[in-house]
Amino acid sequence: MVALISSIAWLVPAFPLLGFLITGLAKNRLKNNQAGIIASTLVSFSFITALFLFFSLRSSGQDSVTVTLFNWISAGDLNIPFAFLIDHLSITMMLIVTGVGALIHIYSIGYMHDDERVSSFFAQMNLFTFSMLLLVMGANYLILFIGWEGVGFCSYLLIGFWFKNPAFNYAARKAFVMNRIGDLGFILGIILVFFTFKSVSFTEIFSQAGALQAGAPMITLITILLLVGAVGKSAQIPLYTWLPDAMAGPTPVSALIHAATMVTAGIYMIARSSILYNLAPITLNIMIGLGLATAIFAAVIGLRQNDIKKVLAYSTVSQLGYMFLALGLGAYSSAVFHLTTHAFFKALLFLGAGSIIHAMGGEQDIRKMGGLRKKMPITYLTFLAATLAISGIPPFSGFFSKDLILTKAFENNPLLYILALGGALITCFYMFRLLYLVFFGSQRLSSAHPHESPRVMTIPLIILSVLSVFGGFLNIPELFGGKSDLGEFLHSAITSKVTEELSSSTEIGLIISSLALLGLIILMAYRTYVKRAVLPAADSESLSLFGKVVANKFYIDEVYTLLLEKPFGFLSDFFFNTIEKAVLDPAVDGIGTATSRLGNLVRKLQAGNMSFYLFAMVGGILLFIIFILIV
Amino acid sequence: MVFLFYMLSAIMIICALLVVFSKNPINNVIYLILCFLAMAGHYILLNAQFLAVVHVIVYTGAIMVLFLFVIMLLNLNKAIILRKSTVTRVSAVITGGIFFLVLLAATRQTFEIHAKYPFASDFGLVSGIGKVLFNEFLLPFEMSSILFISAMVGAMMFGKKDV
Amino acid sequence: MILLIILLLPIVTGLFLLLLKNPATARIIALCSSIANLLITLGLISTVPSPSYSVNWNHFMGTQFSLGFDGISLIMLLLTNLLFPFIILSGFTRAHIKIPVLNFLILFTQSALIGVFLAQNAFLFYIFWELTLIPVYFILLLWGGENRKAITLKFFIYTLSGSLFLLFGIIYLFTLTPGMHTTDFSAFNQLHIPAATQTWLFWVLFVAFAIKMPVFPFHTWQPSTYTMASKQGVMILAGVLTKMGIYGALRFLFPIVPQGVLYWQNTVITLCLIGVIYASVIAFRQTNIKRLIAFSSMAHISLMAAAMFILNYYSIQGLLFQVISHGVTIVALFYVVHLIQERTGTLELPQMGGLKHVAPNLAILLLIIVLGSIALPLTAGFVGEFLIIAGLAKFSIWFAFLGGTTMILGAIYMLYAYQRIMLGDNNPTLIRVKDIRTLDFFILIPLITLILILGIYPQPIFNLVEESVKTMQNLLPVNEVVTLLTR
Amino acid sequence: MKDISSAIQLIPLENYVFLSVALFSIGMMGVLFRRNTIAILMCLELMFNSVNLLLTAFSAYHSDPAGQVFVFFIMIVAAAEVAVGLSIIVMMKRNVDSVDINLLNRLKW
Repeated sequence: MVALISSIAWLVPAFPLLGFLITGLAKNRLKNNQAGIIASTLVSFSFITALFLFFSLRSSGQDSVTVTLFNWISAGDLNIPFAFLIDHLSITMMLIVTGVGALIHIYSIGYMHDDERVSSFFAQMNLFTFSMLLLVMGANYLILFIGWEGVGFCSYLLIGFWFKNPAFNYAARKAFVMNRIGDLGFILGIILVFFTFKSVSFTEIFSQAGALQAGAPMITLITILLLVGAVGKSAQIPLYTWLPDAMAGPTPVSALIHAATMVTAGIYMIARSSILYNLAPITLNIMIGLGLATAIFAAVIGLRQNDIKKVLAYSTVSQLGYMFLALGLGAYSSAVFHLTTHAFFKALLFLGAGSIIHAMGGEQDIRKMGGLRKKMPITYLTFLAATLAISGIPPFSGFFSKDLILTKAFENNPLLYILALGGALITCFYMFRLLYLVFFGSQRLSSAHPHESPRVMTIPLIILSVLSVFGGFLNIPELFGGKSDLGEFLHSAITSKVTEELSSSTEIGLIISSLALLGLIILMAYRTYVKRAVLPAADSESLSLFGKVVANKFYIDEVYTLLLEKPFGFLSDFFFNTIEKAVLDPAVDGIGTATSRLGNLVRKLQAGNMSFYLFAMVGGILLFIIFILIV
Repeated sequence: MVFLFYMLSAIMIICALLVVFSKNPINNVIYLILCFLAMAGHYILLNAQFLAVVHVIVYTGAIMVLFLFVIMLLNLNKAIILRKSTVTRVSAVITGGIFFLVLLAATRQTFEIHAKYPFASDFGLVSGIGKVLFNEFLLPFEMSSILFISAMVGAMMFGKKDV
Repeated sequence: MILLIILLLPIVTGLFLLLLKNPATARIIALCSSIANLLITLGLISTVPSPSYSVNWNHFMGTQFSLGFDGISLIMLLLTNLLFPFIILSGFTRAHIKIPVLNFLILFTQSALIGVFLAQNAFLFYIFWELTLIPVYFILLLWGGENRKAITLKFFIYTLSGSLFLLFGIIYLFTLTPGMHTTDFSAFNQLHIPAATQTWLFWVLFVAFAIKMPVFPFHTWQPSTYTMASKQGVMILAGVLTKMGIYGALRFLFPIVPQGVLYWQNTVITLCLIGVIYASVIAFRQTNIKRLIAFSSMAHISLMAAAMFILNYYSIQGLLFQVISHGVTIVALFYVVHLIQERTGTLELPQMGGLKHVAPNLAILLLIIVLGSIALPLTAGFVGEFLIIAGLAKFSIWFAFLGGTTMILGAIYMLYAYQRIMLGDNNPTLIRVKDIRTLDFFILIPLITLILILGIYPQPIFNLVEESVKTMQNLLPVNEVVTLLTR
Repeated sequence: MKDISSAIQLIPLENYVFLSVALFSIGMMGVLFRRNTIAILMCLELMFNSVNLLLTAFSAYHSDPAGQVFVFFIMIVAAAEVAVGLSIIVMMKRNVDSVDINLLNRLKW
């Protein structure tokens, strides 16, 4: 079995790579849907292979298999094989990436049908899938880093897919640069890992890590640097602003990259390094703070957004915040669980949003939608399922995963629980606000003729909604008679922190109270947006101060522009115009100028005036004699 | 006879100054000839009769005539006003004065030589010089003819119109 | 003997070209000669034992005409001979009456460069070092752009005056050698120079290399020269000539004045890192694409220089790898820039845009090269830069951080330039523009393939220099791992 | 003759030194003072002769005939010099129609 795994593991990333090469190189020869079909088929093959690997691994009885393809870098002590690590964590991620990826690819066939550069689109999507698979399958940090940068780059390409629009290009560049800021921290972290453990391979590092003392400064530094990378990639405070802007890309891109897979790479990486993080309590606390702050902050911003994709983007940021919170609490497998369910329901939400945008002819403003429930029943139902899931209504998947995190928070500190619950309530509110505004009421934009999307788009929606509804059953906690299957499954790859279990009565109490609050919130949203049919104010209208601040996303973008971009540009000008042109250049030229000035000066002595020469000669003789006399 | 020395010296210096300060080139030449004649007197005083004669013949007879000849040839006999700026002339005088003082200072040591070397000259006549000239200095003497030839050729070359 | 062939083949061919009237034949012959040279060089790699060549030359000065190589020379040699076919090939556009002369000058440069990298004798090294200036000067002067006279003169005098220090240093070392004085590197390497002398001798030797590389603040000749140089001129300059500085520093500083290096190490590394950030920041606001790339090249070279002065195993490996990678990337980049200039008729970024609509292939090729330049994994740039940053981190985590900022800043300005040139709405002025020609494929595809292959399988280069690096890293008297956190 | 010899013995050597130094300085002053090239040449002669006088004086006081032979040679050289110098002046007059030293300003090349 192990031999089989090692012999076919490379196929998983190879299929998308092949797809990339075919659709990329032959992009001018492929007709309308061919590129999409090729790409989707290959990603599906990849999914099937991953499934096969999953069952093989289960039946082999081994926890992990390392597949070495070749030696990538071998210089001195530094030995980096190009190797894949197939274990329970990576196989989970592979299944999510290829599974959700395949669905989104299929969906894209319909969504991108009319685009003239559809082949390029699928090529880039396949390249992304390939990079993401490298990321999750890599057996050492460097291979992970290849995928890490690769997905960042593909995200750059896909955000700027409609490159005619300079604003989109700017958004793409912003995403890439912000990711790169994180990547710098990440690569420094990797280098420190290497110098500490003399290896970058996961298995070797984690086997050595046990010998380290918890809280050692080196470990803290490493984990913080790795965290910086994760913060950049997973859009946490302070590097989150690129994610809402990244909605410039086509909607399937947002679903695949900016909801289901790439942004969760940071979570995956930290979960992967759980052993190191367990040794660094300071970093864990930082993560709790960051995650919680992001979760609430992004949710608050989400309350006032009117662009359907922006709402979802801030919701993604917020959900990622929950995952970070879980990571910070040491509940790594809960984070991965939430990651999984989030991949289902957020991809579904985005695809649904794509379906709506598709139907509305490109309109993304929720104030102009409305009453779509009747026109697009499938989209409505799937969207509803996803909304219920993200809000945490049982028995939808989001309930189980979020509840697990909330419980862990309560175990740690009730205050954390209250804050996290607050964030969840806000999430619930803005999601239902979105739902009501889009699907209920009457249609507000008369020019649009909404219609249900073609089957190629709705079938992925349906499959994903099924997953969103029942995804939670992957990991039913003991409270509900389950066995925490996913947690158990991941146990071999992730070392979660052991905490005191809450008594089941407390847990049930918490669940009931939170459910009651959720119901209240839904009712409130219903009263506001359906009964009273309140429309969010237009941007120009005056709002209360706080409302204005929230609607403008707390002016974070502006602050960044003011604090970073402007000074940077100023510095650049200063360096070039002042230091370069007024200091260094003149200094060098000055030597030349001084020489020629001196020449001009001396030239005057040499004017050819004979009597002057005679005088000079006499003067020279005089000096000479005087010199002799004196000496 | 001591008087003779001072008189000759005075004539020399006065003539030399006139050479410098008089404006007419002809006058310059005349004063210079006077100066050289006085110098010939000095040579006789120094018991160097041969030199005195040669001096008169070569300098006053040949060289100064050559000067005169050139001045006439170039029609420079009238006083041409070629004066340097006052500053230059003043500084020339000052420089000359300083030079005089410095040279005097430099020759300080000679002030005591006189005691060591009293006047003793008995070779100033043609025979005395000739013995030395044609014994020790024969080669330079012959070489000087080459110098003359080259000077002659040079002068002729310069004299040609289209060099 | 084979070394002599490598050294003389280009120049002899070049002289032969001068006799030819037909430009087309001339450049084909030039290309053939350069390819032959490349093949011989590739043959050298596997030749064991490595050949050398030596005759007595200038006896009273103790100078031998001795050629030889080690891993470091080999890397440089490989780079030179690898790039010159492409540089010659890039001149295959329009037949021009001056082409024999141009190709002669290019081949002359090649010979001189090979001489620099093969010389085993400091005096010989110096002669070749200066010899490179002559053809490059004429290439820049005759085929340069705006304001070429002043800029070329500045370039020439600047580098020349730097070299004079080097000459002084060589003569000084010459007088230090025992017995019959000699200028052989082997004799220089065995000198035990007092530490106090080394501290000043370091700068005497370093200035020439610092100007050539260039290291902040000796760089002022570079941006303007790159900006005005013709395509082949700038490809030679950026691709190979700057590497001479690195090579020279490796040859002279570390073996001969190790204590001087140790004394100035922090200063020089700081200067280099200032250069990295300074050049990157400046590049951000440049509107002229060539000047932008010039500053980006300076940032990369400065990082390489910093790695050189760290002098541990990783940094030297990374440096030597980056030498190849940077050479290939920058040559491809400048070639593409030339193509863009040909198509848009301008170098000013604000006037460009939308080229991708009419030249999609060019856009893709440029994007890959840009990725190589900003060190995306699986391109050659990443491997080198990763090792360099690792080397820096081994010395001090702060240095690694500062050096690593080039990853961020490079992404900012390179992507900005890429987007400015290629993306954006349709540009009405570009309607008649054609996508790239076959010739461009012949030049760019091999270079890009090289960038990718070296990124995916860099091992051959590492193996090539392994031994030299191991000798190199032991040169500094103290080379201990500094505790990472204390810095 | 004896008279002269005995009389001159009363005159110290210094006086000759003073005299020739004075003459030399005057000659040099003249060189600096005048613009007329011929006059400058004459001043040069003056300087020559002051040196001659000094040489003769020392020769006489040291009773060394070589000094006087040297004066003889100086005269030879002076004659040659004057011949060339005057021909230069003639040429100068012919070319620039002046004997002004300030017009000879091409020495800067």
